[in-house]
Amino acid sequence: MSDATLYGLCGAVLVGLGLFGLIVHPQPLRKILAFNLIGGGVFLLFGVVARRGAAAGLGGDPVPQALIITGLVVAFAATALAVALLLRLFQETGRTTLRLDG
Amino acid sequence: MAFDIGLVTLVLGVAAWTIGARETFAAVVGFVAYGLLLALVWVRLAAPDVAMTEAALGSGLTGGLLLGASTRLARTDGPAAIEKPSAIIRLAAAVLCTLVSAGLAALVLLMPEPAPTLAPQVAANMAATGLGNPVTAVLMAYRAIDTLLEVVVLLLALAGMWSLAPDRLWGGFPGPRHQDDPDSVLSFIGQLLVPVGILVGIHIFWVGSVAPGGEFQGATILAAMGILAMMAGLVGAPAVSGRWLRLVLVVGPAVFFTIGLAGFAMAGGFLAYPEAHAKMLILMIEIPVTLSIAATLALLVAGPPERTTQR
Amino acid sequence: MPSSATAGGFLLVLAIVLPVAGAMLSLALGGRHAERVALIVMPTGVVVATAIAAAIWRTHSVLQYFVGNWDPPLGVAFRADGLSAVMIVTAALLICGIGLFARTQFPTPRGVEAHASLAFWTLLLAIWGALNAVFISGDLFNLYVALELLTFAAVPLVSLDGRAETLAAALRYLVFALFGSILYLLGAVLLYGAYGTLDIVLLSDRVHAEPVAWATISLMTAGLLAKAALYPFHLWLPPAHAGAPAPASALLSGLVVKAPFFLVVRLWFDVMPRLSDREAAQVLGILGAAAILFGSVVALRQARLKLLIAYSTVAQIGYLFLMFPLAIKPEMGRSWSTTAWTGGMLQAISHAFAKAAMFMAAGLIAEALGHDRVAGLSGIGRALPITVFAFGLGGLSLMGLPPSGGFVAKAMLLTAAVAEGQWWWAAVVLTGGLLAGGYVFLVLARSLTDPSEPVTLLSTVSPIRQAIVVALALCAVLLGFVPLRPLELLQIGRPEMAIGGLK
Amino acid sequence: MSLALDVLTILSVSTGAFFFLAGTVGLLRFPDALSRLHALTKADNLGLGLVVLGLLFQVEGFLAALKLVGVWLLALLAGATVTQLIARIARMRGSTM
Repeated sequence: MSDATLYGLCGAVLVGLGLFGLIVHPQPLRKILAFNLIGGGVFLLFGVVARRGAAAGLGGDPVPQALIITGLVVAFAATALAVALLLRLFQETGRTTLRLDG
Repeated sequence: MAFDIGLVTLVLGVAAWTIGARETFAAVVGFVAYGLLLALVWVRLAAPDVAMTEAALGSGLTGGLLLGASTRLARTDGPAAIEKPSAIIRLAAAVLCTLVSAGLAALVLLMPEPAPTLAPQVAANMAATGLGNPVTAVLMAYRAIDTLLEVVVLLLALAGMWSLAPDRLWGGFPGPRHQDDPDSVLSFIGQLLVPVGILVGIHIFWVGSVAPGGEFQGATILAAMGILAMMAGLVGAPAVSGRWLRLVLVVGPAVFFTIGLAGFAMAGGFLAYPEAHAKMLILMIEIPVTLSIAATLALLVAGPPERTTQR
Repeated sequence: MPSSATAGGFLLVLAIVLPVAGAMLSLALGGRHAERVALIVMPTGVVVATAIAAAIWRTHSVLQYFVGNWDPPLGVAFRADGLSAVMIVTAALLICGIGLFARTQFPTPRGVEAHASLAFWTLLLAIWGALNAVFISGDLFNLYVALELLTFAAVPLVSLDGRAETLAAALRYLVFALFGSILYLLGAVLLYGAYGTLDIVLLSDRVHAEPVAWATISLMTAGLLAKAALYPFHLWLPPAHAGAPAPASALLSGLVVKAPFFLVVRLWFDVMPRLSDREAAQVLGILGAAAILFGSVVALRQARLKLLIAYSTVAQIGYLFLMFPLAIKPEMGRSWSTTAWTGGMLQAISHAFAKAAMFMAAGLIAEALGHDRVAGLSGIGRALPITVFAFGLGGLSLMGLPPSGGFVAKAMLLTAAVAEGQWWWAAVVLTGGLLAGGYVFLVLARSLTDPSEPVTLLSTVSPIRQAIVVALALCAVLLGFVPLRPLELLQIGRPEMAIGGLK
Repeated sequence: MSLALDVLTILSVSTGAFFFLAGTVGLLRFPDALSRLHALTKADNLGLGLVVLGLLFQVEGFLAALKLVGVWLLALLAGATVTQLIARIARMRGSTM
């Protein structure tokens, strides 16, 4: 098994772990955290794709690497917006629940 | 290989801790460590540009943002625990997620050999961009439209965040007040570190055309310095309705659009650069874009306006 | 599809650059200028949209543009087929209508900057740019960025008034949308890993029926369904769409949820036509049917008008997904496939107009009465006859009664279902129509009853705003009269669909 | 010559790693916040210093060496500041954390 494959398997597990957190944690902040964890796993899988594509004297395929950077920035923007919404909700209600009845 | 196995074990362990930790604050600390370990993974995967972005943005700024939120929300940990789903749901979720991981793992093992790659095409066209860093060439030339839209995405996230402020606070200053005790250690380190950090940020940006680095990594460091300066009370957060602030935020995308449209006249296409001037044009875009991204990132961490007076 | 950029391709660049640059300019100038920028961009955008449709209609081929002159797979291609053109024109018309309607609701007082106004005008233009990008981008990662742009512009619209329940609705919407994005991205990553490109046309040549392709289409479809609020991912939609200010509701319900649906269509019919098989399509159809029945029944039981309309959106989204089991690989040949496909797309367009009109009519009623309780609507039909008339016209399309775009759309789905021997979908279409009739008549009947005490309106309702609502509702009706030529436009660049359907 | 440098590097980095280990053990075993911080910062600063020293034998060029030393100095500065901040909070709360 190559190094890249090892990290690919790591990415696969990370996605599952994050998904579990997203489903079972009721607190929105933990959901945001889990979302970032999944993001890490997905980007890692993309990184493995890049590494496997090493050619032409480059250590990895630069296209996925560039897309990962774009993805990281977008994920940060998403996190920032979600956190701001959550904090505003907390300011208004003193609670952070997302349940429809609550 | 032994190192890689150890690293993977650590990453997975920290990730499991992040999900399993009882307190949100502890989970966030775990997440920061997770990001730093991932940065190491990126180095192992021969992606230094990504490693820098992950360390600065994925772990650093995101971590700071979440740490701030978790301390503000610390009181909600207790009530939320009551809402925890039942054991059956948790078991079902565990089964589902195991299946997802297993499926993805199978796909990883099934990936085609030899792997498809665009690396030769990227390398073959590098001369036309005048750049030495292939990742920057993808971001600024081949797929510049992604980068342009992404800068807009960041700004819109900021506009959306600001729109959360109640009307009475509009035009006010983001984030809570920070004390400005001139003798405090934070103020000291701010004065010492901010100039150094700004230099490092500019350096990382500047080498991006030939070596690992670039506008996103540089801008993140600049943003971190801005946040540090605000936390240390060296500078106040700017009012969200300030004309200069708006100008700084928009100058990056504005120049990007302008040079992109000028491409119609110069090189016969949107976001096309004439070969002789490609490097200079890309730099002309990158400088204001770095400035705009840095300001946007810092303000995204600072949050929506929360007070109408600076002090 | 052509292998190089086509004349007129620059129009596609303009379709994205114009609104996005407008949004940036609004944010930079702020204050009163935000609205002015929007008012300049709106007519210009309509001209660009019309020019794109005309260019495609004239040449009978796909418009294509390679950004930066870099060919795919290295670069990103913009492509507009007939379907893109129809969606772009729909978006342009609706955005203008919504923008004009919103002028009195989001005014900018002289001197001070009102945050809701600045946000609304900036986000309106950003949503427009993002929608156009979704409709024409030919690269799956570029589409991801466009989808995120759309999400970040749409979510804050929900909570513009800052009330606690809208903040919660916006946060729930964001969590669902982000979950959807990450699944979509995961699919894109796996596709690149397997085939080395993210370009839609190149992928359609390279994708084979193999595990990775099955996994990606499932992941991406699931992610997009979460964003499109198809049952059972609909939980976020009603509070978000009902809680937003009326023009924002119109925008969200009419256009924003259509973008992920559009991408599902792209994915199933253009990226992986060889893969989409009948059994998988049945699943989408079943979810659609569940959405129709569930959404309609719950809508009947709503006490508030805006929530009723929002649940009706849940139901109407269901119709969009009925086209999948009917249009994919029909045993009876390609003509029924085309009928079902056209019916599905026509449903998307006519629902956009009808629902936007209904949400804005509900907004006018709520402004005039100070509430939107269905039980308290007595006499509003006499006080605001034009508004209630517009609401009824929109309802016509939802029920699928002639004359309306909704009627033609549902009739096409019905015909295809019967002709292909899949009569159960026909039963769902008919039941859904009856239920829609139920909730629309519930509102109309209540507004036409004589009130126990005379209705006092809190404010006068501007005739211009009423006219805009009627105009949009009329668009939905008119779609039922002029189907032939525009429907031909829908088919441009689409021979592979029919062929793919036969393989 | 290069063998001698390699030996120096191995010695230095190994000692550095030992200090990291000692610091981590201290973090886990010491009873209260202040002594934990004490163990952590002392050992880690020294550990990082030794690792940097070890790597200095391997670098080519003055600039790279300068960068390495810069890393150490910045880490020292950040470590000292954070320690100070945590210690202050610990004192204010009067808790053992």
